[in-house]
Amino acid sequence: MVQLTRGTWAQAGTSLDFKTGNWRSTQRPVHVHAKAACHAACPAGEDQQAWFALLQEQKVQDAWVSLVHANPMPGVTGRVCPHPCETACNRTGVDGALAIHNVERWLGDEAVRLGWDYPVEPPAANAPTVAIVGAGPGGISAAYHCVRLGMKAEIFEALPEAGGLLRSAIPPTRLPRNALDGELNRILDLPGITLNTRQRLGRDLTIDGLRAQFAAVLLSPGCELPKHWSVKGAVPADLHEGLQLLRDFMDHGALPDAAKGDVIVHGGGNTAMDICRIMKRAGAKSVTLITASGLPGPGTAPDDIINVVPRELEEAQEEGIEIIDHATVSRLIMKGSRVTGVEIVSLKKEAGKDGRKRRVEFEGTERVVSVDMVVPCVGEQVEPEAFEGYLDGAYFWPDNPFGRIADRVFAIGDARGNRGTVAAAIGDGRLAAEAVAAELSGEADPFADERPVMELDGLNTAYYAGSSRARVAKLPVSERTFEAEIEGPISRSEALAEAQRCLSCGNCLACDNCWTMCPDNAVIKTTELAMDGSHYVFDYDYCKGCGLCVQECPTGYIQSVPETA
Amino acid sequence: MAPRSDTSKRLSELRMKHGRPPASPLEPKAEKAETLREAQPRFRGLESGHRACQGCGEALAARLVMESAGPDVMVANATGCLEVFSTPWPQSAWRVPWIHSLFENSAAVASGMEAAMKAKGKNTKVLSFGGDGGTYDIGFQALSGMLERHHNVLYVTYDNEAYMNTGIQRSSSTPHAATTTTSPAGKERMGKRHLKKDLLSIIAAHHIPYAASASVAYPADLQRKVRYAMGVEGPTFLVIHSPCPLGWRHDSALTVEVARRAVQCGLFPLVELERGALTNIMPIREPRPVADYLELQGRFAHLFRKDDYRAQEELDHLQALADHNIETYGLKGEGLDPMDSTGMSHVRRGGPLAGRS
Amino acid sequence: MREALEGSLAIARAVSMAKPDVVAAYPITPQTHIVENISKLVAEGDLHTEFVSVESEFSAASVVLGAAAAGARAYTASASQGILLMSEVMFNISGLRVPLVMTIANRAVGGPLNIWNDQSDTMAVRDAGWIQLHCISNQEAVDTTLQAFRIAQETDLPVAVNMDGFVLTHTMEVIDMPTQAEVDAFLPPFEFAGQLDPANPRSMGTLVDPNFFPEVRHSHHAAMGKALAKIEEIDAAFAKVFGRESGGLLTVEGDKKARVGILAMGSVVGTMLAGYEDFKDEVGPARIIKLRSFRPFPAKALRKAVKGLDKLVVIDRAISPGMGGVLGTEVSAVLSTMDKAPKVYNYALGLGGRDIPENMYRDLLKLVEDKKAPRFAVLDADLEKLAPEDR
Amino acid sequence: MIEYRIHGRGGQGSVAAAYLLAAAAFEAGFTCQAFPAFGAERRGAPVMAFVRIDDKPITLRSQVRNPDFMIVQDDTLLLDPNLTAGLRPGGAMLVNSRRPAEDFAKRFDTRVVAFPATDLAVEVIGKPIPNTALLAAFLALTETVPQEALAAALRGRFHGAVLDKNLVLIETAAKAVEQGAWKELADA
Repeated sequence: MVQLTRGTWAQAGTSLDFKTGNWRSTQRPVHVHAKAACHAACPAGEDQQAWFALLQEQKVQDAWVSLVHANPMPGVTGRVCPHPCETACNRTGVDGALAIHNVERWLGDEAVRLGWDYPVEPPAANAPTVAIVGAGPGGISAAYHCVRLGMKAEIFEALPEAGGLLRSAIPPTRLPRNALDGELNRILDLPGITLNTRQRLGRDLTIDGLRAQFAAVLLSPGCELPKHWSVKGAVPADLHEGLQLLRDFMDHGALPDAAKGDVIVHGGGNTAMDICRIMKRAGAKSVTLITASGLPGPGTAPDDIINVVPRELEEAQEEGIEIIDHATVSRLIMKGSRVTGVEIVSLKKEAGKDGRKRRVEFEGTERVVSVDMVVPCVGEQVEPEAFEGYLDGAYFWPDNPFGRIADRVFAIGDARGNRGTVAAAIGDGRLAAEAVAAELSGEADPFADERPVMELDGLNTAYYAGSSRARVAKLPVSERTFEAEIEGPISRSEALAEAQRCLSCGNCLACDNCWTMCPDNAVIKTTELAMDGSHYVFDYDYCKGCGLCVQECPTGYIQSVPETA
Repeated sequence: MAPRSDTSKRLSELRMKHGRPPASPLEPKAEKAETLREAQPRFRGLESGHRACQGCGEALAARLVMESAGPDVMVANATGCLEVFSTPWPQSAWRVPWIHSLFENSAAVASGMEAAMKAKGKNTKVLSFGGDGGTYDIGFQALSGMLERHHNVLYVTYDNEAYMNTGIQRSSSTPHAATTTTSPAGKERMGKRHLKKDLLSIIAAHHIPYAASASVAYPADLQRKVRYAMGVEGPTFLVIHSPCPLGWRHDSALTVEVARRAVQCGLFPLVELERGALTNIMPIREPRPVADYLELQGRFAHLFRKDDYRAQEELDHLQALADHNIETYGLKGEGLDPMDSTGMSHVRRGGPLAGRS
Repeated sequence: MREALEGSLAIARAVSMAKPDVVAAYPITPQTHIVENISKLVAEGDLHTEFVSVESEFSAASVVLGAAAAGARAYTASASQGILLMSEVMFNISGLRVPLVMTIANRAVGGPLNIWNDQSDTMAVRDAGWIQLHCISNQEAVDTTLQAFRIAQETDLPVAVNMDGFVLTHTMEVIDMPTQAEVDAFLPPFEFAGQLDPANPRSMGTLVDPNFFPEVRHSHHAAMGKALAKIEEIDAAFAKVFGRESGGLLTVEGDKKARVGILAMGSVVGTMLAGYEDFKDEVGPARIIKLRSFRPFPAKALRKAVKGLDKLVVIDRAISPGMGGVLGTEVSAVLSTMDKAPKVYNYALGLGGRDIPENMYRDLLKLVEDKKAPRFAVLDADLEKLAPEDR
Repeated sequence: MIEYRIHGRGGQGSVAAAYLLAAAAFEAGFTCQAFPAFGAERRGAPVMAFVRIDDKPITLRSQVRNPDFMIVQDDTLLLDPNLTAGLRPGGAMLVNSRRPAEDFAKRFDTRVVAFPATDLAVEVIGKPIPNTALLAAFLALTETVPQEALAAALRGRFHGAVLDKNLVLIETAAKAVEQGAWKELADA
């Protein structure tokens, strides 16, 4: 029985006896760690938001450790990846995407420069060993992740050096060799990784042999064989396929004579872009890229944009490469077996009856240009030799995210038909290693991360200070050579400043907004991390479910869920 | 008169020096902290369990004020929502000495409390709280008297622009054209016919050391103003724009958003006045149209009726009033002030950006 | 020490000796001299107090409320319209059980405007829950003021000391003024257990719902009942120090065996006592009952005091239009439980400062001899001054 | 009990005169009572004040209707024929006037002493405030209260030059009238 006080004064803070939590009738706030859009878009599986968070706290090495948990080669991917993370970055819709690749590259370079240790332990002497075919980015990633997961890795590479297309098909202007070797060698030097060079599958090894000898076999052969190219049956006699041309140039430093004239490159990937620029730099009168995709712009659907590193496209245009988009070569005009001209027709991807997009050429848009050389760059496929029985057509088509194509056999990287980037190969390597590790310890395949993606409309952008993307110096066109890296580095202070631009989409910023703005004092701050990784807990005894914290959470980390009885 | 104790003197000096109250020896000690709630790194002057509506702007504002002002304070509180929802006997949400007397006398009661503190040689600062009804209207005389007599009291008015406690009746603080239960919109009327009283100018005319407006949308700014006022010896005045989801008819989650837009459109300018002179403003980088602010609120819904020619007229009128504020107070500022109505909101990992070096 | 002093000055000096921490002041005739004199004491450095010159009586009451709530001995004074303006706060002060003291320099309430003495003001706040004491002389006013501070803090109730405006406040007479040492011996320092205190931060003035409100009001009423004994006890304690009483709850003067009584409050009692001396031989003696405590109302003491009376004249200095005299009505109610209650004749006298002459004693006693004497009348009203339809 | 009525105009110090007279009586060992006819009169308007002196406590609070003595601070007040209403038969009136007392005695049918107190005040203290001079003269006439009591009352009210000048004034004024002329009346 409450006894009245004289004058009916009440004791301080006794309102705590009255639990307003039962006022919540429709919704309650919860912490939801959604996937940042960058993370969701990253083929390598990096959580950029997570390592940017560490950078925001000036923890540079921790950021790198967090990064290499997924991708052991940030110095490489920071240079060569078309960074879909930046395309996906929610900051694009505010004041420009974060310069993620620049910071990634800086972290990779810092690790090499300062000799930071990879977060791996030497595998046990009796640890299972995984055979890996191909020392390209997919194979290297797979080997690294095997070691990270406590296994040993033995790599078999056909060429005398590791690196795969990183070494053979990417010009040093994009990926200087010291940057590549710096990172690659550190990985190969990790205890538990053995590299066997000049070991070609089919010649020196067989898949079955490897299966018998090793705990698992990871196939990362890449795509070596150019796809067949012809225009309505016609093939020029002096055909030079783009990738081959690029490799030759990188090996010997020379191009065919015809490359001095007007050149048409037909295709739409980074190889096409590289060869265009090399030919132009090597003295071609003109270089024109014909691509069926579109150039980035308001009228272009995201899935229709030309699949190249955006800055490469920009640089190519700076260097005078002409680009004819939404077009294809519809006819070759031959003088004997030599090409003297091409007919070009406009096209676009249009949805058909079944809703699937297909290319539609528009009659009446044909035009003819005279050329001295046509270089097709329409992609490569797996050299089928030694993979009999595993290939499905030109590629591997595993039906699972881990690349499993047979018992203890996994396919990773470009050899999988729907890949095509270094980052995807690195991601494949990790997933395959994780699946192997699970399988070997008798567990089911790892769970896929199916958390929702935090989009821009889930954020409250009022809380973010406007700041423009870091400007990174580039070599002027006149100073660009075949060796010097075109894009410059960013400094530590620039990288840390860029990190401050990260919106922390879907993850707690520890900004105190919920704690500051709860009218009911029902958000409690913790000095230690709370169970859900934030610094706050909801006191549902008093939370009335007004939704203010949900609305004012900058990152979308607080979301409303229906209140249940 | 009793000699001032050493402790009081020390507190007073620190307060003058830092512009904010240092922790009082009376502050509940952390050693008692057995729960997370007790271990909170802030003074819980207005505790949970109060009975404010969901998303109450006034509760938020009062909580923020208490955090910055407490614990060495005592409060006189006018009748109104804040009083009713915080102290239904036998409970109280306050953790400072607090008294509610009447609707119109909180400034006078606070005057008496302050006189008592002076007489007893104590430095406990007295706060006086009232809503807009209790301040702009019925308690205005007592407030004016308190300011004129130069009592060392911080008066805070939680401005939710109508008599909410009695069920949303118009006050002299209700904005022009807003509907309330005593200024409904109809065939003959478009909500309140008169203007929102320019109270701050009247307060400023008392020539007091410090008067300011603040908004729940800008907690860091609000708390800075409270701390500044706490350090001033003499009467200080703070009007805090505190949205009322019930009376303004907006979603309870939008309290801060609504308040922010009020500032960003210029209808509720955030200014500081010392001795009656304008000394600081929160600039608005790019003023938003008033419609952005009004459209969130049911009390202005009649201004968005396409079939009524008067709607556009009143919208234009409110826009003109906002423009007038922007002009009068120079709210566009000069250059890019990071502490403008955009910058003040900014956060970064670990807390608000404002006030950090 | 005996001195010839104006009543207001004497009150100011008495208040000063009680060492109030806070005094709230607002001018209104005929109270003004009190706060003027206090402000002089402050200006001369004779009194150290926070002298708050408020902007209205409403704020005066609010200031003393706040001050006392914060643990300060607080005092204010007012009259008439001022009391009515304060009335909302007065209910609040008592309801929150805040002890403080106020002097009411009793004056009529307008309109029409009238600045002269009657007791309409204090009657208007009859139900405000304050202890209301009445004084017949400035000596009593001084003594009662000092007692009031002690009564207030020993009952947690506010005390209003009523003294007739002008008739006492502006009158110079001989007053035995206490010394500071005597006052210090009698009046302990201010204490209020319920005060606002940062070390024990309570919330005063909570919202009390129907589940508790009747109990709150009961306790207020019960506190008033207990205050009856307190008033007597403190008057006795005062007498121990000062050698004189102020009349407890009520005193019986004149001829204690008389069959006719006159009951009144305030200075008119003095005039009746003078009339008794001069006219008792002509119209007979009367028992004169001086009621000091109007709230709490000393029902039991009153029934004892009127025992044996056939007739009791109750002089009212206020009127409740449509009912009659306030005091008379209450006296009738209190006496109604007696077996042989005297007949009550209730006359309103001296409204708005109408002079009550000495021979009113004679007139009253003669009047009630008449069987047709009215039971209530505004006795000194000259109906000739009214239009016939307004009589 | 002796009852007095003092007539004057607002601003002439009639109430102060009443208080002084009472205070002087107190100094002389009497009980006393002095109060104004409470009003809202402003400067210049006719005002009254009352004094009672007795040797036992005074409880009576009514206005003085039948004064034993009257003091009139301004002879223009005597233009009112009802001014002396209630004055006891055999009472007396002291008038501040340059005119001979006979002028008034005849008209009001009472004992009158006239005395130019204002002139004297201007001469001695430099201000046209007649009240202390009148009081001194009055005390001299009645001899109920000794002059020294008035001096003591003045000392309780004034100090410095004002006091000194007033002390000179009352000494001078007391000599300006016939000592003890009304003693019998006062004793009666």
